[in-house]
Amino acid sequence: MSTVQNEFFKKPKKGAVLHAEGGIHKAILDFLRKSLEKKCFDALFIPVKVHDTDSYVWVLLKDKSLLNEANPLPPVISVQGGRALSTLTKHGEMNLQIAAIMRPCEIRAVIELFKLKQVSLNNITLISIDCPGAMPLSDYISNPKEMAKRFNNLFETWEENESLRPICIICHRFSLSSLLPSISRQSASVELEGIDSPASDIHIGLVGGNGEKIFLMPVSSKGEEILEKLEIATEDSLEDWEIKEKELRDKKENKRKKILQELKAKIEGPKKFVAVFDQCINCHNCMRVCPICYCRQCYFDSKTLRLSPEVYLTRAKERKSLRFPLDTLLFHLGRMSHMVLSCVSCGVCEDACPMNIPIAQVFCIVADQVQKSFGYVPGRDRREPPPLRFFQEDEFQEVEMQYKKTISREETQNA
Amino acid sequence: MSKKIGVYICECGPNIRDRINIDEILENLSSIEDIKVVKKYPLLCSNEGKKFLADEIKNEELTHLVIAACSPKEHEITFMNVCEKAGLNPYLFQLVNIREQCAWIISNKEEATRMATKYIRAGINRVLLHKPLQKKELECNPNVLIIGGGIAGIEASLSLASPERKVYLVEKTSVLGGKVRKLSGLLPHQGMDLTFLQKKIKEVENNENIVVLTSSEVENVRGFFGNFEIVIKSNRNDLEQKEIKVGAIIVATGFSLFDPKETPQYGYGTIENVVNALEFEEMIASDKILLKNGKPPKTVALIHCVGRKEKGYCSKVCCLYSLKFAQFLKDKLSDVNVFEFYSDLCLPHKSDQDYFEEVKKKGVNFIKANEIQIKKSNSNINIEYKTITEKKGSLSVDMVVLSPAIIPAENTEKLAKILNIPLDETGFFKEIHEKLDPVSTPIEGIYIAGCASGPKNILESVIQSQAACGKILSCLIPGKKLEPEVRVSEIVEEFCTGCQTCLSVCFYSAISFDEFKGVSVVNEAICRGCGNCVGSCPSGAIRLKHFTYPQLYREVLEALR
Amino acid sequence: MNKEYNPKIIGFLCNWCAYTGADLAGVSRLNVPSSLKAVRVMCSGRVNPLFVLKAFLGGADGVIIMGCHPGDCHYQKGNYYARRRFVLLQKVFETLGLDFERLALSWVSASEGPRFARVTTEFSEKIKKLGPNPAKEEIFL
Amino acid sequence: MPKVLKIKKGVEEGINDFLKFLLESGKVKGIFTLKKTNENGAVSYSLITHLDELKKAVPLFPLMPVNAGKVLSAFTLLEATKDTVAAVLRPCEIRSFIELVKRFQGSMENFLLISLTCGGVFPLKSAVNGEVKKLLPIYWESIKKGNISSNIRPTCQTCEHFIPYQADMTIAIVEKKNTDKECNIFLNTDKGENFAKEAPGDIVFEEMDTNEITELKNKRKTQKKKLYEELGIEKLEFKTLIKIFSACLSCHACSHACPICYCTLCDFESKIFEYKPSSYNMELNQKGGIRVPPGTLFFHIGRMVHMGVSCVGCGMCSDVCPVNIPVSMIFSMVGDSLQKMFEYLPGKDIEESIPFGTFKTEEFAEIGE
Repeated sequence: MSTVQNEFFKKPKKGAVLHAEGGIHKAILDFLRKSLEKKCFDALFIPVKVHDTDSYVWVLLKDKSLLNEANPLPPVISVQGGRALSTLTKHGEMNLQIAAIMRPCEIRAVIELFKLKQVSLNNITLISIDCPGAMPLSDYISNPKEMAKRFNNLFETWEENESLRPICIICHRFSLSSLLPSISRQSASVELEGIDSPASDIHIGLVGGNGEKIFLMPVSSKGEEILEKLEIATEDSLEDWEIKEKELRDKKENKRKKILQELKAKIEGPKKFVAVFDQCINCHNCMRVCPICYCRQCYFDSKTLRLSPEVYLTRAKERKSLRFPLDTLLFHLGRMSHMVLSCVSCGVCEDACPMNIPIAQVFCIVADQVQKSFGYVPGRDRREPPPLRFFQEDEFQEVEMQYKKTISREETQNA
Repeated sequence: MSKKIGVYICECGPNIRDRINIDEILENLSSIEDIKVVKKYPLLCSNEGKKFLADEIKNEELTHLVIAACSPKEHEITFMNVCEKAGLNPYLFQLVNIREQCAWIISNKEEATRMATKYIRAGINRVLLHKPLQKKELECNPNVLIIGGGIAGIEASLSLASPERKVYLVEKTSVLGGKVRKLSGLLPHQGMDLTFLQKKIKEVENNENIVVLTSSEVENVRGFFGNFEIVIKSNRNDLEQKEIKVGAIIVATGFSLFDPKETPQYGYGTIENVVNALEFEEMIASDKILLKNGKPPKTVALIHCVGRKEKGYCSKVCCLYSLKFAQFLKDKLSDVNVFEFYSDLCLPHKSDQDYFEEVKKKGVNFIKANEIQIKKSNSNINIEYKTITEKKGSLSVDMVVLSPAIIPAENTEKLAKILNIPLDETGFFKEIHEKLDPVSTPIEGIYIAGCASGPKNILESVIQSQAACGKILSCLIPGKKLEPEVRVSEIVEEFCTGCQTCLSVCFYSAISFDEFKGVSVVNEAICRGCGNCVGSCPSGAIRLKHFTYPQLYREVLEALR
Repeated sequence: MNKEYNPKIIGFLCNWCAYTGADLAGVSRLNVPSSLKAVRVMCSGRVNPLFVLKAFLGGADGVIIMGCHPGDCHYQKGNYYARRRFVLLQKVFETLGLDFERLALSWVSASEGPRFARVTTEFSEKIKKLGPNPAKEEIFL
Repeated sequence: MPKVLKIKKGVEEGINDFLKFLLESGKVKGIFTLKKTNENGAVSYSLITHLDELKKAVPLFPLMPVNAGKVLSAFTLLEATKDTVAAVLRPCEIRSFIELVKRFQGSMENFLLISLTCGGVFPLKSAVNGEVKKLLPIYWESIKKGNISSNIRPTCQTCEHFIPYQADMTIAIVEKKNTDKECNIFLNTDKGENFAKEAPGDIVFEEMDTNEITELKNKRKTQKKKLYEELGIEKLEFKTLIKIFSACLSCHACSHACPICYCTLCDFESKIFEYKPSSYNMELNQKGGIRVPPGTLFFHIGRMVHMGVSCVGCGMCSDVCPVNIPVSMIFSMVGDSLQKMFEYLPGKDIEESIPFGTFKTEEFAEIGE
């Protein structure tokens, strides 16, 4: 089956370049405030700092004064935006127009959940931002001020920085390109009429702005309407951003190849793989924070897996000893098989792991392979169905066992 | 199908009309979606009102009904019946109380109107979450088990037995008649004749609808009102067991006598010629009032209240039968001296006072005394006592008759466990209410009669067994089906973790544990719908129909608006 | 505290005693604070502590559970459990420094209309003194 | 005077000998105990059935990868084990197992419960970077001195229930100075005695050194006060609560690591507590903003209400919290006051019924009057 095409369509050629004297955060917030005042939206969905703490939480806000503590791009991903938006909308939309501003990986999670009917986007406008990455949650918690400082420096240089989360260092989907449908959508089952189905409606480019300007660009027709309503002319050239974005992406993709190779070597083969997870305590945090793991009750937590003491003892006797809690590896591999096609490599699982298992990186390696072979990029396209929802008759024949001939030979012999 | 709610506000004559601005409410409500009609009506509980409602339900094709009127205590049932007749499930209806708890308590009209609106909104939002509940009908078994073949049990058997109602009369001794059979006779002023008991026992034995099981005891009881399954064990041999099915149970296990040996100061069992009341009754019955040495007694002391202090209650009947004894002695034996040692006289019935005077006239001495000590003194018995005026006295007699307290029959505790009904602090069976509901127990279909619930005389015992029968005859009608409560608890199996907390908090043992599935199970026929199990379940695995979490929480939310 | 402030109080009333008592208060035209919003439950034992907690965090200024006097429970013993669960929640509140005075439990029999009026009025006054529940404004709950 | 099995070896070696004896003699079919999983000091509970594997056993290793009470419950959830199994648990782990058994989530039948006078354990994190290996010597030093070892989990530093309640055997550690010379195993029950028969070492009669214990108890009491102040939880209030739980991700890791939270599906994760659009609307209109996911405080307080009376303060919740909320300290604080009120010590006595399943008519009489 053909591999993913890297061309994208409908990438906006023009947009609005806003100057950010007070820093990019202020610029973005001003834009959002304006959109509230102009009644483009009734409410915003955005991370807000909890008063006199350093913690960021998702807040759905109407009251503009709350924007003062808001941060469209906080140093950490606390709750994954996809998970947050699904808790907000999974039981149907409110009678409100809501704008949600998120990192690309969060937007892509939203789209995956949308396909899985865990998010309703009817009244939601998705705004994506160029993402310089995020700081490891535990580092931030133990030293918020310092980590915040390091994070904010990133906006000028966009040089990758060792204090970033490993998964962010190798992230090549930090910008709009990962949020646009590819021309050859690998779906036989959906008709392509009016293929205006990018992941986000409006994108905010930061790369190439050196922290002095932001690039505001409509992506979907909905986005266009909103910018019009806001009387924001989208006539400026986006070249600076485009060039820098491409440059950065290529750089990151190379880096990614290199690092993943090394990583692969570290985990390949059953022994090594087991070693990676041998510290797992089965707390299932990774699954609980994962935006794609939306099940109320995870199969691997259900009591259906319980066996009688005798069985355990015999199992123990066979291998001289039996580790408890049981089936840690089964859990990780099982979870992988459930969600890896939709894994957006947001890294929250790694952040949440009390044993610092590089789980996001491991999943990233696998996701890369699997998603490639299906030509699927999770969350780039609202209409692209999850690969396991459809099939093509002529695909993957290479995996079929070639037994016909051998049998026929035997048959001839018998004859 | 889309929801069509009808909201009707009752003016309740002037009661609501004058104190709440109904039109304003109608105004506010009309905007709410799902609402088909909002109307007011002068008096909904009137016949015209009920007809009006029925027509509305039909004509407007209402799927849900909200009535804002008086307290559900007043007319919930009334309106539920209207719904049923009009073909709307009565549980898709909510009665909002804007009279007692709104109009009548808030003097300021605006305030009251605001409040009423809130309540009605809550009602509307709640009714949207209601589920139609189906009435259940249970076949019921009209037969009755009566435990105890004393006078109470016999009386009950006779009043209940009929061609369509079998009665099982279980008696642990080998004969019917209980304690009464041991008596020499009734109280003289009530007509001595005891043959009525023999007559009744005959009747019982001849009644083909009464199955008498003597020398038997109840071993196990399963089930609930209308459908009890009983295991009866013969106490002649353990292997002999019998399974019967009944719809109701009467506990008429009677009483035992306090053992005077527990109060050694009376010398019972250690001193010759100190006897207890029942022994003396037998003497009278056999007409042999004699001392151990075969001579008739010259001086007899009758001692009341033996064990009253220990037990803490008055046994009610002793005073009168002691008077009876005194009269007997006086009548049968010439020149006998009789002394009654009492601490308080209990003469409850109207004719008792005269009887007391009459006995007194016969020259019986009454001594109000306490701290009685009975000692052996050579050939005689010496009684030392203290009068209420703290005067020490002593008296030498040759016979002493003790009136021991009436105490619960043995095995009362065991039976209480088997039946799952409570005992009171004195150890007798506990009535739901001593005065207002004296023969019912917390378990529907199980009733108490006679001394099982405390000391009573024959009259009271008979009255009680007739009362118990009344209860049964009125609700356990042959051929009629039972309608158990439908607003009961149900287990959501996938959430149940099997910790069995609910079992421990249910007083009706309506919940059992399914070992195979590993989850709790509610027996809807027994459950009364109190919801205590729901309050106790940490897993949120129990749902109380019609009072579910979402329904109640909806009300709370509306209140916080 | 300005006079205007009329607290929001949730009352969980058991069907057999408290609710009837409340009705009686109405029948005898007693003054009951309009701050109280009654929610009828079959038995005080039905009131799961989470109800009360949810109401409190939902911004209720006060929550009061009312049931039959001990020993008079229509369902025998439900109110004893209600009491246990109540003290449990109250203790949690106390330990966490939340004003547990916003929670109350009171026994009112079917015949105690005046008592119902008195208890609710007193509670309402107490809540007024405490002022609005901080949870009302808090968005970071 | 209690019987003691005295083995003339360092306590760690001694206990391994004893376990070896149990397995060899066939007195038990398997042994639940901590086992090294890798070289940087990660350990995990294992059911060991073979002597080779027993060599890797580290029963006294000061880490709690998971609360073993939960493990034993999982092991015996369907039915009791028919073969006898020995389990080496810390006091709080036994207590949680007992609490679970009370709730029919497991069975104690055919278990030989071996416990120790507990010196506390290190935070799980310290196993990640192999830090724990450096800490070990310090740990045993301070235990010998009868001090609270620095760097152990705050919960452990403040734990006063370090003497096991229902163990058949108790390995004396905190109150014995000469742990590196001898291993003393107190035989608390007849069962314990039977299993100790023919064991290496000799049976003697000895009292546990109570002064040492009370001393340590007091030290931990004072430490508790200190830590409460440091964490600012000794005097909580609404605002501080918001602050403490501000970082919460509502990942509910705490409840899933908690041995007492045994529900198949947590009430707070069930559909019933999920906000519907109407609820969001209402709260948004009232406050102008609403945190998503909502109900953080509701979850935590609600959980306290559910399991507070049975909280054994094992500290797992804090260990697994990705944002370092002192969950365990707060919960055990609440737990303490609840347990005092109900005069209930979780896991002390299997016969004692859970406060929710019972009541006394005369209790709390002042309330409601």
